[in-house]
Amino acid sequence: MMPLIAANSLAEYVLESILWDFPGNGSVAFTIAALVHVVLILTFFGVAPLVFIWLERKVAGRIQDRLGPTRVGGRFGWLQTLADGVKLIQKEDLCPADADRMLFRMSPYLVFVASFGAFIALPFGNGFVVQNLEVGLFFMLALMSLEVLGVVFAGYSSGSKWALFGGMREAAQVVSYEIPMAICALVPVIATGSLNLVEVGHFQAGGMGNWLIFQNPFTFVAFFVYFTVATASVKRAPFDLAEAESELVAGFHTEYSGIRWSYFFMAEYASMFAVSGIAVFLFLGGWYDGFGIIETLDRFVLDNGCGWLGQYTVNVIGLAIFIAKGTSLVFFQMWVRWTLPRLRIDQVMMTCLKYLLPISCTLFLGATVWPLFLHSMTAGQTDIIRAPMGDRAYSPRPAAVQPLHKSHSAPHPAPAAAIIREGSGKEA
Amino acid sequence: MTGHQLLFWVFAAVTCGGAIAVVLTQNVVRMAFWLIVSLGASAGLFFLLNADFVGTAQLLVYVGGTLVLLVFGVMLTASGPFSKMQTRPGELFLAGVVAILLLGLLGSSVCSVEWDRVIAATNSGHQITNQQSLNHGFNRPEEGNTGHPLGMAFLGMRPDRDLVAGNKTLSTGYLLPFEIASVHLLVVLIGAAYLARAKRRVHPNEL
Amino acid sequence: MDPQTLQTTGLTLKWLLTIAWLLPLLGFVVELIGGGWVWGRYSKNAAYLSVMCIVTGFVCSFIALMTWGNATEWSALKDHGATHGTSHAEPSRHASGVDAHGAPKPAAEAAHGHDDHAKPVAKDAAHPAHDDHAKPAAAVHVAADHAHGTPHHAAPKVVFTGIFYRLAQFGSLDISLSYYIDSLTLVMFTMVTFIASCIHIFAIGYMSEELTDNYADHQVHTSHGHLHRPGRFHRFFSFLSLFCFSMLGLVLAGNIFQVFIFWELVGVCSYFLIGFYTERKSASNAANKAFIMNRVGDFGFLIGLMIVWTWFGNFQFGDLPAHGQTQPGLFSMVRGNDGQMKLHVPESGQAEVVFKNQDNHIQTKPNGEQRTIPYWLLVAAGLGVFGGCIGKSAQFPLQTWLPDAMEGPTPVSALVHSATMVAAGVYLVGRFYPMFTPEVLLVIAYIGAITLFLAATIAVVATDIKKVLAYSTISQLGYMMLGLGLGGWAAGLFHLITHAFFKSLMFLASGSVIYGCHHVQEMPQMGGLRRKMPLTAYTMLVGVIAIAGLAIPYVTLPGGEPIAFSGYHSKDAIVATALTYMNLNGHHLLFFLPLAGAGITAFYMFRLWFYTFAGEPRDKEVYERAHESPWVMVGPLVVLSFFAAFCAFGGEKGLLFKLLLDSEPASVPGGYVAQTEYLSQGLLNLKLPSHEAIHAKHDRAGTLALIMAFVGAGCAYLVYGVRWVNAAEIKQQFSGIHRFLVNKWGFDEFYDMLFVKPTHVVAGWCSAIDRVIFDGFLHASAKAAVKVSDWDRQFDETIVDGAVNTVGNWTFAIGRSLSVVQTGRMRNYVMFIAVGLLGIFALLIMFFPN
Amino acid sequence: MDLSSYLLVGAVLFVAGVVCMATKRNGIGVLMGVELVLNGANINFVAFANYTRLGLDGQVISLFVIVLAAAEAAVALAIALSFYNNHLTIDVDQANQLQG
Repeated sequence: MMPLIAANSLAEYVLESILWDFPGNGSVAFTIAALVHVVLILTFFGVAPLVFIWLERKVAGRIQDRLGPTRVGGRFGWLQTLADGVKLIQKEDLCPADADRMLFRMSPYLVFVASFGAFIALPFGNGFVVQNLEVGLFFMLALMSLEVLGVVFAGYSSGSKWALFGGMREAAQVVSYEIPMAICALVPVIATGSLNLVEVGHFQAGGMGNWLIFQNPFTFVAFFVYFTVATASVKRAPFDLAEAESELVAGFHTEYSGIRWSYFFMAEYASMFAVSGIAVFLFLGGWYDGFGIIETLDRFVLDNGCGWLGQYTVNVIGLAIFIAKGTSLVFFQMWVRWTLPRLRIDQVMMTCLKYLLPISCTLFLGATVWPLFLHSMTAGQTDIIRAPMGDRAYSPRPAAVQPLHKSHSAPHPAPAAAIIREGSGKEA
Repeated sequence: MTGHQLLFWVFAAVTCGGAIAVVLTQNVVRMAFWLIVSLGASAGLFFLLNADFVGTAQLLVYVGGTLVLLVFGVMLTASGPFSKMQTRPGELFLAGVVAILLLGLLGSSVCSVEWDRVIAATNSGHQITNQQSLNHGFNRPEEGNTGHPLGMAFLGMRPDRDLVAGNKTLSTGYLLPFEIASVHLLVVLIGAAYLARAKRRVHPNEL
Repeated sequence: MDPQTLQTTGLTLKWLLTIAWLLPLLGFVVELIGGGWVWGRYSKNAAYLSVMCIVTGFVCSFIALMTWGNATEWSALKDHGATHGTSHAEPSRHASGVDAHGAPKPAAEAAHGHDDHAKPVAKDAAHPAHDDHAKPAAAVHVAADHAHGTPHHAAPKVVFTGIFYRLAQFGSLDISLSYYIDSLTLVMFTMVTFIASCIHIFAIGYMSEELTDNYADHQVHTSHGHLHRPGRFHRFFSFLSLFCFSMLGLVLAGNIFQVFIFWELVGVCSYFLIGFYTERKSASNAANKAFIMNRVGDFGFLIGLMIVWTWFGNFQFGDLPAHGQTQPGLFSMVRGNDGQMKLHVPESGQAEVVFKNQDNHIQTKPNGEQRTIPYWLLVAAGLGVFGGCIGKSAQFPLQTWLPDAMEGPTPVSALVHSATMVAAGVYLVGRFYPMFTPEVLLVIAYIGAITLFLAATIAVVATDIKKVLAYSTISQLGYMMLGLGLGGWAAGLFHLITHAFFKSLMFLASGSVIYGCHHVQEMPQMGGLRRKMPLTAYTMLVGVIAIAGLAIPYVTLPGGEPIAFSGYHSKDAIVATALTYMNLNGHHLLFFLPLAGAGITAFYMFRLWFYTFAGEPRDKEVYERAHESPWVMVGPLVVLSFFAAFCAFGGEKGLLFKLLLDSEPASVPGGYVAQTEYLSQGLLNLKLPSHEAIHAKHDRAGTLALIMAFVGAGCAYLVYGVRWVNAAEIKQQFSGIHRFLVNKWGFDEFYDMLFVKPTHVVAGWCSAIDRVIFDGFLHASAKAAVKVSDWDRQFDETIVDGAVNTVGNWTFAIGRSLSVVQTGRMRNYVMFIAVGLLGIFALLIMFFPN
Repeated sequence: MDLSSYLLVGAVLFVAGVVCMATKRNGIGVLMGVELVLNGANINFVAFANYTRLGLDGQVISLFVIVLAAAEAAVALAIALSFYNNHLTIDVDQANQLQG
């Protein structure tokens, strides 16, 4: 039996190092691991928006040539967001008379759960993942797509025209932008052959040149397309039509107040980080620094038998690197928000359907053809199938243990049919 | 009670409760909400059944795509305030009786089958062993993480069948159905766009 | 002649004659295509091609004749010349009896020397010198020589026979394209191709009026005046070519079946050509008449063929190698190579003819019995085949088609009625001669005699120039048949050849006259034309003299030859045969009819010439417009007149007669002796004259015939030349006879009364039966059927329809009541499905509890 | 957990879907019933795939069901919109032109 909330990595650490002689079966260990993860993620989920909202204010202020928060919690206003949060919790939980009360109350939770759930599959570093799903990327995209339902319900149930308009805009926009987003996400997936974000991360070990953004021309373009689309799908400016305060007061959350309102914002900032995290893993090398430091440390830990603690330390460094990258992308989104004006809804839709969708499809096609092109251009020196999928289909190895370093140029040119035959031959 | 059992009961309760709520609710938007709850929980059941890819697909396609469309439809076809679409009590009663009978029939059918024997009968003898599948980098279906095997199956290869020792024949996988489904989706896309396209309605007073 | 030479000669002859035969066919095809599509309708190319084909055929035939002569070292001429020359050289000894000739053979002596009919002759004893030293080689069969067997007479009769292509073979029966070449074939080929060449050339001129797309036919009247139609020049020549092909095929044929095929082809070609002016009612009627009357004769032919097939199982004339041994032909089977039939009279029953093989041995069945044919069946077969000849050669009683056939263009008349079609009948009698029994020969002789007299008398009163020639032709054909029937085989065929020359000459001359007079054919409108068209007139005069058989009596050329044209010799031979026959057998008519015919012939022929060419013109208009024909027409006349005069030069010592004599069947020369077996069967007691006997009577017969001819010619001169007696007065005087003759002895009326009217009466009866009985029955049954179907309708409407309607109403009512379930509401259907599912399971649980 | 538990969940979803189809007069509601029925079938497929030795077939088929259900939903919604445009209501009981 495989529990839902248990990771290959952290649960293994718990099992193998701390609790390996713990009385009873593994379910207790898994439960402990799950609880740890829940706490960790909830904490992150709670803390990160605080930081991001503060950051947003500061960035907005700096860009608008002002200071932003300066008082609460010290000189830089560290605790401004926290103070806001306390204020929001204290506020009365209002519900309009015409609202559908049940849906009105449930919608923020739906948004929150969807956004929160996405982090189950997002690795924060080597081993720092709640559930190392083989379809991790797919899972994240799926859960984040649920967010829009909450928004739509919120808009509908508010009993307000502004809210309804906002909700409908949100629905149209997000449903449209999900498509190019998924396609763009598939471009690096073609290069790696895996939807498992941990594997994708491992794939990019060994320097900045191995980052997937530099894998081929299409992934390079795909990164920018992806980032644009991701910005739109988390309804960040200049695509924030759902809460266009100049037209719709506040869009879908016009009628919300207090803690329910803050859920929407926590979800929004979490989603910003989630899509940024996906971008980091798909294009920007995951937890690797790009200069070989992590790899060197890994090698060092392996060679000198530093045990799980050494490994853990290295992983924590990787986690820091990943969070730094993700935060940088979030910062970039903020930067864009305060730089560019908001588009009209027709422009938003046109951008998606007339430009981004064809571009992403072209990139997808190009990425599929690229290995063949490269194969023919280099006279067979490169492999058609050079992804982990082909690699794994060809060379028998334990699936559970991930290699620390993946050789980029593993010469395994055999096509799929030959793979099977040779595999079964070895079996015999 | 193991974790699996606990999770199963939670998910099963939410699934069934959501479904029943869909039936009992009269407001269409709430029906949609309960449907989301029910389907999402059934995605959880899929995860419990080690079908993580199916569960994810359920979430992405069904919940994230289809239901958004449904909600869209609900909002586009909102009826006027005076038109009540109440079902007659007699019909409701009849439906309830039929539902109970049908449930009893299905439940008794499920319970009267000795599933162990049935499962044993399905053992074809050509089962890939755990070590074999691991050697080839695939998990057995019952072990979850079926993304890769499913992908291979859609590309026309069945690792769980073809990699069995001594098996000389290659299965064809699901390439053809996959392609047919793809074309079907395209056709449906065009057809739906055609059906739902904006038509200028001619009012009698405009003539 | 060694076998090697024989074989080579045979092959050469075969291919030469085949080329001569097939060239006209090629010409026909090319002309048909070329005239229709390539050259266009109004090109003379068809004529040129046609002439080229036939002239080439003539050249081939002539070369073949020369080849044959060289290969046989002209033995035919030398030997016969030696034999018969003496008899001619000593005319004074004719009366002294045949014994003086000293025929060395006992059988011949017996036959010639004794008038005792009852004297038996042992046939097999007649072959002391039988020699078969020339064995057949490949397709060449050399029969043994005929029964003379003199020591110096060593050359055998040479016959080349073989098969081109075997269509089918059933046992001994060959259905094949084969050939049979002897001197008769060669002579016929040469004659036919030569005369046809002349006629073709003549026709170029005569038919030139057809070279227009607007030919005016003055004899066809339509509502818009004369008929105008496109010319049919190429069609005419292509039919001529096809005709020549058919005739040559008939002559070359090696079996009686093939003869029949070409016989019919000739018939159909004559149909086309006689009906050439198809818009003329008379022409198409004449074509139909010719065709139908020929079919009457062909019916007899078919019966003969069936008898031959049934009893002989063989159609081949000559012996052929088959299956490693020689398959005897019809002639060998009937007569062996000694020329005698072997009769066998069983204890009780009819006489039978025993089959022989080529070595004169008796054929036996596998069970040892002799193979035989009843004698009467052989007679019937002979009569049947001769029936065909009657039709084809226009003999009594089927002669009426020939004068009508003058509706065809004159070159056609010349070709059909001199050298080819009518000659075919005579040729076939000659070719099939060994199969004829004496009874058949007697019938042939009588038919010939009657025909010749009858036609001659009609010719006397005919005024149409071509009709006169037509009756003359019938009459002359009667002479030929008579000669053949009397046993003068060579004499009959001799007359065939000579007649072909002078009759074609006269026809062409008459054509020239018609052409010159712009299609005036009636002699009463002519007269004095010799001044306008002298060449035509004098060439015609040559022909007239030739056919009349005039000669200068008692004046001979240095070689002992009488000064005479061809007709004298040939007719002389026939009359001599007739005289001899009469002396042997009685049957006086067979001599006096041809004798009278000779006089009448001279009369009407000179009448024709005087009427046309002599005296003053009777119709000024015709005379003014008359003119001599162009050279392309007159040239053939000149050529033909030369041959008409001199082709029979030398008479029976001459080249032509000897050539023919070489092919004479073995049974003929020695005469034929009646046998006791015949008599015991009540058969006719007939003797055929031998050569020697005929020679003996020759001078007397010749003198009589010459006298008759002079009388006839003189009468004609008196009546029509100097007009000493007015012809009209004679006509008035003998108006009854005249009318009788003008009505052609009433044959057409007779046939009308005998066949047409009874047919009409019978048809009337049949029609009445049809109307009253059959129609009545049909009407009654139809009414009954209507009645029955009326009942059926009642049944249908009440019971069947009622049942169907009832069922339909029930169904409708049930459906109407059930349609309540069809609510049209989707939800209800879902509920129905669910309830139905539950119901099914309920039933399952109820009936299958486990 | 054993197989029959999952099958029972599927049965409940199925029955709920059928009843939904049979009672809802709103066209979209009927559509939701269809989705429930399909999902009940999907649970059965996946459960069989997991508990028997039939391999991936169940999962593959359930994937096809999901895909085709999406297509079906798209077409059905288009029909519903068209229906609404023509009848100005979404009440499926108004669509009884085929009443016998």
